[in-house]
Amino acid sequence: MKKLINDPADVVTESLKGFAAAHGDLVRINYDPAYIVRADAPVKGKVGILSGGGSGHEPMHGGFVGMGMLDVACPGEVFTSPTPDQMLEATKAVDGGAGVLHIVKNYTGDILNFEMAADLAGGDGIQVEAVITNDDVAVQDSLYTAGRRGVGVTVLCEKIVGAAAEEGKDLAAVAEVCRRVNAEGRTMGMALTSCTVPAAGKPTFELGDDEMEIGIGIHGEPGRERLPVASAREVTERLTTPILDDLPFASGDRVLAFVNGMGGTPLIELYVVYHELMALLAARGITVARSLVGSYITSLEMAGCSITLLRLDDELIRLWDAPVHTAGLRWGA
Amino acid sequence: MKKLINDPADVVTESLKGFAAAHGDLVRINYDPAYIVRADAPVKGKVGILSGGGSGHEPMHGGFVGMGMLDVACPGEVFTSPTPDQMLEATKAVDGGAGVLHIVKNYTGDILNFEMAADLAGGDGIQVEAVITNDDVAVQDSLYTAGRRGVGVTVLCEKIVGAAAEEGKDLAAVAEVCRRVNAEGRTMGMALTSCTVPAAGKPTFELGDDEMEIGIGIHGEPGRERLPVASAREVTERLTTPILDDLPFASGDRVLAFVNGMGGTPLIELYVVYHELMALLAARGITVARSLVGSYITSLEMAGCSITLLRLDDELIRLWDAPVHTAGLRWGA
Amino acid sequence: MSEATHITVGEVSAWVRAFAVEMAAQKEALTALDSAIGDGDHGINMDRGMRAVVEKLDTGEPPDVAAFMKAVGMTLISKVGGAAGPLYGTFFLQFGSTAPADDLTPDDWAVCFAAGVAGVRSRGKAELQDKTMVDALQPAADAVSAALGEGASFADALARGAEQAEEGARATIPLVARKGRASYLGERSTGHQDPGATSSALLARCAARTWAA
Amino acid sequence: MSEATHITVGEVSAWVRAFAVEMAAQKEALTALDSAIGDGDHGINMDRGMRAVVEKLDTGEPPDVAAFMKAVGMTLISKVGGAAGPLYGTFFLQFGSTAPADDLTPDDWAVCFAAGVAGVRSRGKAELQDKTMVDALQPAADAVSAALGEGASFADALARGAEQAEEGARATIPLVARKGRASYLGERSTGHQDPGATSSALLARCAARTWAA
Ligand SMILES: Nc1ncnc2c1ncn2[C@@H]1O[C@H](COP(=O)(O)OP(=O)(O)O)[C@@H](O)[C@H]1O
Ligand SMILES: Nc1ncnc2c1ncn2[C@@H]1O[C@H](COP(=O)(O)OP(=O)(O)O)[C@@H](O)[C@H]1O
Ligand SMILES: [Mg+2]
Ligand SMILES: [Mg+2]
Ligand SMILES: [Mg+2]
Ligand SMILES: [Mg+2]
Repeated sequence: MKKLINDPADVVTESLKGFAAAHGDLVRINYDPAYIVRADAPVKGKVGILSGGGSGHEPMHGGFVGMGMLDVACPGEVFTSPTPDQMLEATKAVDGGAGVLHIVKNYTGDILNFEMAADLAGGDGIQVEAVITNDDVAVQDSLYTAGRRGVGVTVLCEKIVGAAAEEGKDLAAVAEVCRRVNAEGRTMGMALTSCTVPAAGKPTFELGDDEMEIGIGIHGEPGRERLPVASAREVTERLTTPILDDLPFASGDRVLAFVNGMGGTPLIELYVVYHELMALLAARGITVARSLVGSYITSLEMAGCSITLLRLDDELIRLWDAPVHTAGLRWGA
Repeated sequence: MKKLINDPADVVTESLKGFAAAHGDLVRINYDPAYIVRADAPVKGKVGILSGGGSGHEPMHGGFVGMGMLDVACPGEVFTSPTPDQMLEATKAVDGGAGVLHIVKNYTGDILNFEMAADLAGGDGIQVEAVITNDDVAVQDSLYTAGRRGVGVTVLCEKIVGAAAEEGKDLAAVAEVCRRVNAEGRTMGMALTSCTVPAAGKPTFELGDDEMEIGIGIHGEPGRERLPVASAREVTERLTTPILDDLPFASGDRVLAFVNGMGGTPLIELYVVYHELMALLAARGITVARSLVGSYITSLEMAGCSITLLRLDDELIRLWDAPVHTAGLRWGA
Repeated sequence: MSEATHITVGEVSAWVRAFAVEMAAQKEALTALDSAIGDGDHGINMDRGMRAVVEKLDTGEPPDVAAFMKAVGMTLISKVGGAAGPLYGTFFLQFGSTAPADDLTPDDWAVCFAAGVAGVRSRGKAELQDKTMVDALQPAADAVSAALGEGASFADALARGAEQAEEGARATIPLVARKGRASYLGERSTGHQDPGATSSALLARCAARTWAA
Repeated sequence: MSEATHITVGEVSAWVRAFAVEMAAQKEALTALDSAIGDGDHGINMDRGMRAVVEKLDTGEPPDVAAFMKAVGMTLISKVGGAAGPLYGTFFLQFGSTAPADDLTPDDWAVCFAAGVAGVRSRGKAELQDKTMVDALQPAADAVSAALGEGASFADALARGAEQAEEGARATIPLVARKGRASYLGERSTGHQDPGATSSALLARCAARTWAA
């Protein structure tokens, strides 16, 4: 295992400390239980926005804490959901009296821990609503699975919902926006290489020099199919077609196109994929109204990418464009 | 070679097209000769800022084109300096009547091509000044070498000089600021893995599973020494000590601390390195006034990092904090 | 009716500590099972959690079974994360909140254990045959109550419970997972024993050992 | 004095085209040399550049040597990049701007070639023994003028020039590089022949072949 770390057991805490040192103007960090909270929290009268999950997906979620996005993020161990006590303390830290929205990626562990946290918070008289993101079209959604995983759309939810909260929308309205973003967005990802959980010390899955994995999650879960490596054109096509067919996206739709790097893939390649995506969308008569290209929801050092499409309306565009000031996303401020 | 590309011969152009599609609000791209120019160029009466070099270092340089930073960037083939005709056309495109500054990384190829471009531009009656960055302490600077390579400080120069130009400083003053930033900054880098030039198809150098290369450049040039992989603590110490001793940085200095990823290293690791760097600087009584953590000057998909320290004064801090709006760096706008 | 043995908090503590020892011993084995159909951390998670439980208990054991089991549950919930944390946490919490103030009779124990299982099921919404820990816990609960109902000794009842739990865990091998991470694999989840069911069978086995005649 | 042969633009074109063929043939070999002490692209750069030159010439050749060599130089400068682009480009530009309006005499050719070498040296600031193309080009220029001065035929003079260039290229092997990327290696640059000196020796050899008696 080649990583710039010390003891694998300390990587999450040491990385948090580095983050705190670099972004002390934006956030405060509590270490036990661990959460990264907006420096000016709680914001009186504003709905608090909380998200969290396993670590290893940086900049998500801690890098999205700040004005116009998250009020607080709960980091778990690498690829392990955080715990209810963390979420409870974090919820208390950002309750400005208007209640707190929990944005939860759909994994059994995350769901169960967030449910318990919501129960506990309710017990403490804090109004909590939870919205689950489940945008991964690689997983068939049926009664016989834990359902689709929450992936790329989570980043877009956090930005858009954060803006809705800044506008002063109430908890119900903010949760409604979050559900809409999740409902209008779809994602699919692929890997050129596996990733190595520091505590495990070896790659989560083995992939040959000439193989790629299509339909992966963000924890090195095995994907939908393993194929010989292919051109950016073919890869983009394989990721985009299931997305387009699933919603389905139609000619005339306006979308936000998000090409995300998995952690080990450089920008030069992500823009090649974005170029291919533009061609596919143009051919379908879909208008790209907004875009995001970069590594925002990652899987440690995995090489690969995911593509997310979100159907936009005027309100979502306005909320996307609203000012945001976080370590990972910043504009208008 | 595992990359999200099509024909290796097309990677630079296709990536540029993707970049143009994603950032059409910020830049225009000319393909023959290739340059990425601010959408509103030339800015009347403002000194134009031009930089360029081989591709494969994204977001540098194209990702730094926009208000408050570069007016234009010239991308060469991967790891090959651009050509004088490119630079000449780019220089003409951004001359707002106040002359154009060329920021040149110190590599023979870059120097020679920029020199010819300056001659040509002079011939066309455009006032051009060139400033060379050479901040890499891994290379001994002597009459018997081509001198130190230009690396991390180049990013900081482009930001700070861009702000100086926006302030309305004239060409001589802007060039002076650029020389000062280069004089006050030092960098050293390391690699955990090599990188693969698409046209070559195989890694530029071989590195064992238990080896790392200290003192690398940004083109996969071999470094100063090859060592067994070590902890983030030891790596940070090996990179920082030569930097501190070289300027030298002294107790009481205020610095900008820049931890840069080489392309394949995720943020979670860069923040661990940043945490170690903070401890080293605190021990020396050096104050970190500003920081930058992320992958800004890369070497394709290489895993590794570089550390840059820049000694700051009030003017440099003011210029660093000034608004910037580019694809790669954005604040205050 | 089974004879009225008195089950003390000390015995319950011995059971929980035995489970902690077992989780440390089976850490690699459980993680290997989870690598096949999950994300390869079940043994790591359970060991991390039970270590924390023992540390907590070593700072002073709660006086009664109710408080004791609630402390165990809360510790697991706050230290484990993932799916197993809340599920095992809920099991112990429910066991504790169902326990009477003073010592337990075997019937009390069976009722508490069944309450714990019910808690896991309502928390995780898993049915039998979904290839989860429920496939080990439910048979154990049913077997213990049935045995006590037939007048078996507490020791014998727990022995039967452990056998049924192990049988249930083995029976998860051919199943297609319908809950948890393993469900992402669909058909590919068959042919592997469920890690959570395996750890749950060990919990039942530890009880049988603790109260063996 | 050498006899007054007339060197036509057609012959100069044959020389340049022969060099293009040679660069294509030696692409891998030159790149291998550059991999050892540089960044492994010299053969790729030279081949890319000379291909562009031939494409340009095929669209119509300039009428005189001066215009012809300037076109070659400008094409290399705009297509190659790196260190070799401006250096070889300067060589051809200087050769062209030194050439007389009409055909060349051998002495003219020697003067033009020397001017090209001088251009490379002032552009790259390299001294002899710095382990660069200058170590092949300068000996070639000197040998040709000397030979012509001694009354040798143009063909013989070029043959001597080629020999000296090859000798100079081989002599770069033990040298420590003081210019270009190779200089970053310091002592580790010894034991390898300089790629640029190698391509320059091929340029001289192509001239000798073109005007062989
Ligand atoms: N909905 C559920 N109900 C009951 N048990 C479940 C459920 N989901 C998962 N499990 C159990 O949890 C085990 C996995 O635990 P663990 O690996 O520690 O958590 P994670 O899956 O979050 O990594 C599975 O083997 C299964 O027995
Ligand atoms: N300053 C210089 N003067 C003369 N020749 C030089 C100089 N620097 C480099 N060279 C020549 O250029 C060659 C390398 O060319 P090339 O590999 O195409 O460019 P780059 O080094 O930019 O990749 C070297 O082998 C050397 O002969
Ligand atoms: Mg897990
Ligand atoms: Mg080169
Ligand atoms: Mg697991
Ligand atoms: Mg080279």
